[in-house]
Amino acid sequence: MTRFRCAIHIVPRRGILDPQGKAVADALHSLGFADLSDVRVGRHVIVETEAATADAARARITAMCEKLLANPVTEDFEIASVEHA
Amino acid sequence: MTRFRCAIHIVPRRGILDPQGKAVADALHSLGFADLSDVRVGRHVIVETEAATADAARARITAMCEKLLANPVTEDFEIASVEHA
Amino acid sequence: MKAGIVRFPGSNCDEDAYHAIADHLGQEAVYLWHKDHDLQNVDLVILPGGFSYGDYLRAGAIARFSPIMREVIAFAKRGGPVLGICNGFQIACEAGLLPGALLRNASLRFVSAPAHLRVESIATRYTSQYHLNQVISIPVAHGDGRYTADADTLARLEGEGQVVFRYVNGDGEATAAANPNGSLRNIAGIVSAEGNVLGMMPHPERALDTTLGSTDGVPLFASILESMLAEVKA
Amino acid sequence: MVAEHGITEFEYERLIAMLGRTPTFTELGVVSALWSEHCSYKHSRPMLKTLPTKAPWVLQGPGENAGVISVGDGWAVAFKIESHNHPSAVEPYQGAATGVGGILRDVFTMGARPIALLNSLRFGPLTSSRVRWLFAGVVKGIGDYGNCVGVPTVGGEVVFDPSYEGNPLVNAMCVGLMREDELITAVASGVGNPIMAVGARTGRDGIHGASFASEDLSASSEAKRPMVQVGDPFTEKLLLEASLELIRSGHIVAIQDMGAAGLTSSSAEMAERGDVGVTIDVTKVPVREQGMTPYEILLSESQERMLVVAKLGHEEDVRAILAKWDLEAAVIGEVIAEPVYRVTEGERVVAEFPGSRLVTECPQYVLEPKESESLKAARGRSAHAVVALDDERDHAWTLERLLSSPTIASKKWVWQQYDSTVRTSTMRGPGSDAAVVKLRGTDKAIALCIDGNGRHVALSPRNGGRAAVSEAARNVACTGARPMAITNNLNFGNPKKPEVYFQLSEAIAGMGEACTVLETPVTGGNVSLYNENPQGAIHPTPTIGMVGLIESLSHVTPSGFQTVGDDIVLLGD
Ligand SMILES: Nc1ncnc2c1ncn2[C@@H]1O[C@H](COP(=O)(O)OP(=O)(O)O)[C@@H](O)[C@H]1O
Repeated sequence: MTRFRCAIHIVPRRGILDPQGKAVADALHSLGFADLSDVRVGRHVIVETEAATADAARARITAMCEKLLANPVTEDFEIASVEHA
Repeated sequence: MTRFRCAIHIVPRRGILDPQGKAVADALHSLGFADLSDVRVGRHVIVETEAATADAARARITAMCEKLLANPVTEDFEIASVEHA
Repeated sequence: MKAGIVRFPGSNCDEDAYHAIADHLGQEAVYLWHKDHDLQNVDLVILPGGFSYGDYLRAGAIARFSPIMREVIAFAKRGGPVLGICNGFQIACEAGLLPGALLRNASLRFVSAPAHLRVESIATRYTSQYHLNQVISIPVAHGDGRYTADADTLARLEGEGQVVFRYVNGDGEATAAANPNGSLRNIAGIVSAEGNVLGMMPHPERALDTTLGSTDGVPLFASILESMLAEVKA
Repeated sequence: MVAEHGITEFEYERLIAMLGRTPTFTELGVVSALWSEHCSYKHSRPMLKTLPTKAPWVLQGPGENAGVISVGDGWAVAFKIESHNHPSAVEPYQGAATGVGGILRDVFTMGARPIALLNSLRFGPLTSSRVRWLFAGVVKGIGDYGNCVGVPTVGGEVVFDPSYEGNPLVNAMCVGLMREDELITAVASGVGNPIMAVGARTGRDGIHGASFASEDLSASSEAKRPMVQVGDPFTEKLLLEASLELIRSGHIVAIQDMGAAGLTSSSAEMAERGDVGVTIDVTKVPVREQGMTPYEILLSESQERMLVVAKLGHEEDVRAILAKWDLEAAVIGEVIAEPVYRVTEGERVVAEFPGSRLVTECPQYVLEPKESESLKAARGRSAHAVVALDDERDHAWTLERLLSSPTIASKKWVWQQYDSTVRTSTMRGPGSDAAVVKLRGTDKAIALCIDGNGRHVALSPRNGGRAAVSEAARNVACTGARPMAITNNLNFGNPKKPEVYFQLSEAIAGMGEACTVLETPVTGGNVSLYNENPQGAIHPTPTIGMVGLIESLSHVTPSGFQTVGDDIVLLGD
């Protein structure tokens, strides 16, 4: 078994209002960062887990996301990286 | 000028209590994902911005993080990617 | 009638729900511990408000996996009445007992205030004692109350009369200003297709006593009792 | 290194005399925390001793985690106020949140269930973006914590004034309800009884927070930011339930919050109160991180932790109650007969002090007060000498100006973020002169308010001290309540400045006079000194938290006009 360090992105699905993203965009605007568009704020989750292979780790993380970490009604998830810990 | 799509990770600094990470780790444990350690929950921010070069975009994003996006007291940030939008 | 109030770690309106049943309605109330599997033969399950597991991942997401929830879900599937208030509504959505999801308030701020609601349906076991389109005042207190569902679900909810309460102004109009959290179509409460599960963000258990303000929650609890009595008779 | 610990040469010599040797590094840390102003009240204690503290209804006066008064029929009310000014200045959200967490623990460690929260806030003018950031963060921090735990925030006050720029004041008050016979105190006793750490694990949070709270805020405070601790209201809620269950179980003899200066302060104070010795092994303390030194474990200010003295042989029962609430409990030490405070790392002794002298021999300072000439002159100025603006002839203009000034304007933006109706007992919530909270199971209610007026105290400290108490009493009385007792938070500047010391001594004297006349004894409070920023000291701001008793719900009186045609009468001189 190997330890893997996995990073997951969970973001509000397109079309769903993202007030946090909007608040950040507005705040950045008022700080003088003018030319921004499309700020989105989601969650970044880091999990360390044991698995035989990187693929097995990925499968495990996918299961975690489907079961708990992401809400299928409003969020999309993506496994950003799976690395040896 | 080019449009860049940038992804930022903002995570609770090491040593700082992360109640969210702990709650998620405990929940995953009781769902039968036994061998986890060290779950951390942070934010994943996506910003699109204009800049002359990727390096310039990166500098801009760094400034945004330092000024607004990350809480310098409790969080670390990392620019995960800077890509042509 | 015997009502069971689930206590999750972080529930904090459990005592209020208990008093609503025991003191105001004069019925039997028991607490159901989240780690148990026994529903103690209750006739009604209340998922109370609060911050189960701190709402740290998403409101209701972790509580939904509590051992007792397996029994609650089975009870609901058998047609048993389940009332989810505030965090209980969020848990019911996460558990799939109700469609949709409750997201962070559009203002990004917690909102604690009396809210005007319009009763959109009196054909439910929870609202039979109200008048249709009656405007009532019930407190809201939540940070994640923005009801969201996809377009098909919304159309179905509206078409089937599953939207039970809507945020309105004092004149009964569902305006943006009267919407405390940015819920789609000003939705404050919905009922399941079978009519046995009600989820609502406002707190009817906080509107039962003249000395505390509104008593507009009384008909809701009275409706529940009435429907139970009718079932017993039938 | 001694100076870095905020210990003066005089204090260091005293320490050496007490030990009969030079202190170890760990000992220096312990002393620096215990002898900080925040823990030791070294500049204020002599003055606080002059306050009236007794009445037949006072069950617990100053000296415990919270004061307790009887409200009749076997019911009692515990209440206390606490400041988190300095932490909130650097990290407003967490600073304010952990302030609420701390005051909740002070109340439920007495055996009382928290039933209401209040807060008193001071900020600079809202025209500054930094002030807006502080204001929004503090309000959100207070709201998120109390809302999550499920204790209604029923009242408070917010004032904006340039004197608080850079040094906001964040005072939080908690009120709890219990049966009189459930009162428990933080007095260690019973040689051989195990000492247990209960609740959250210990991390490297907020080390030296207590000494930090005892320094002037300066640019270098910014560099101290990593010390700020993070609140976990969910764990607090579990700890609340577990602690109340523990107290009622009969398995423990004492319980105390690990607040400022953490394990050090809680264990030393419990031992001193019980006049016993204690020994603690830091390797037994459940930690969140590897490699923590004894120094760090002793001084960590990780939140949501309690120190418990269990009855010998009842350790497993204690553990079982904590486990029910998904929390940990670990035996970390023992009450001993030998009058020493001893800390070991395994077998190795890392700190050892002779008995309770660590607490009792903390130096106390009585300084020479002197009124500031400029404030004296300001007081002498005639109000008629202030020239009226042309616009002021139009009273509507003036009224509009007044009503739109942030200090006077509605604070709805603030209290809409606080759950004020949870627990279904709030008869009068935010927006009233005083809040009224029903005591479930009785026909009684209590009236609560928190009041202070820094500008008045600045101009006339003694009158201002009196006025703060009288204002609170009027607010409470207006609801139909009899004022019963107060808690207070003394927010002042650097006491080593004679003019600040003058303000402090005069304001305390005035407060005491009013409390004597109104028969509202002081049952506890908190002192926050060194509220300064580069521009100078804040306005001296004692805040008074008052509890009144309403004997029958039928006595509850609303404020606000009721019916058209009613007469309006002005009462008083
Ligand atoms: N301004 C005050 N008026 C009356 N009593 C006070 C005041 N400030 C502090 N005290 C009392 O002195 C005691 C100091 O105890 P301590 O545990 O060090 O306080 P804290 O919990 O605030 O750190 C407390 O009992 C507190 O009630």
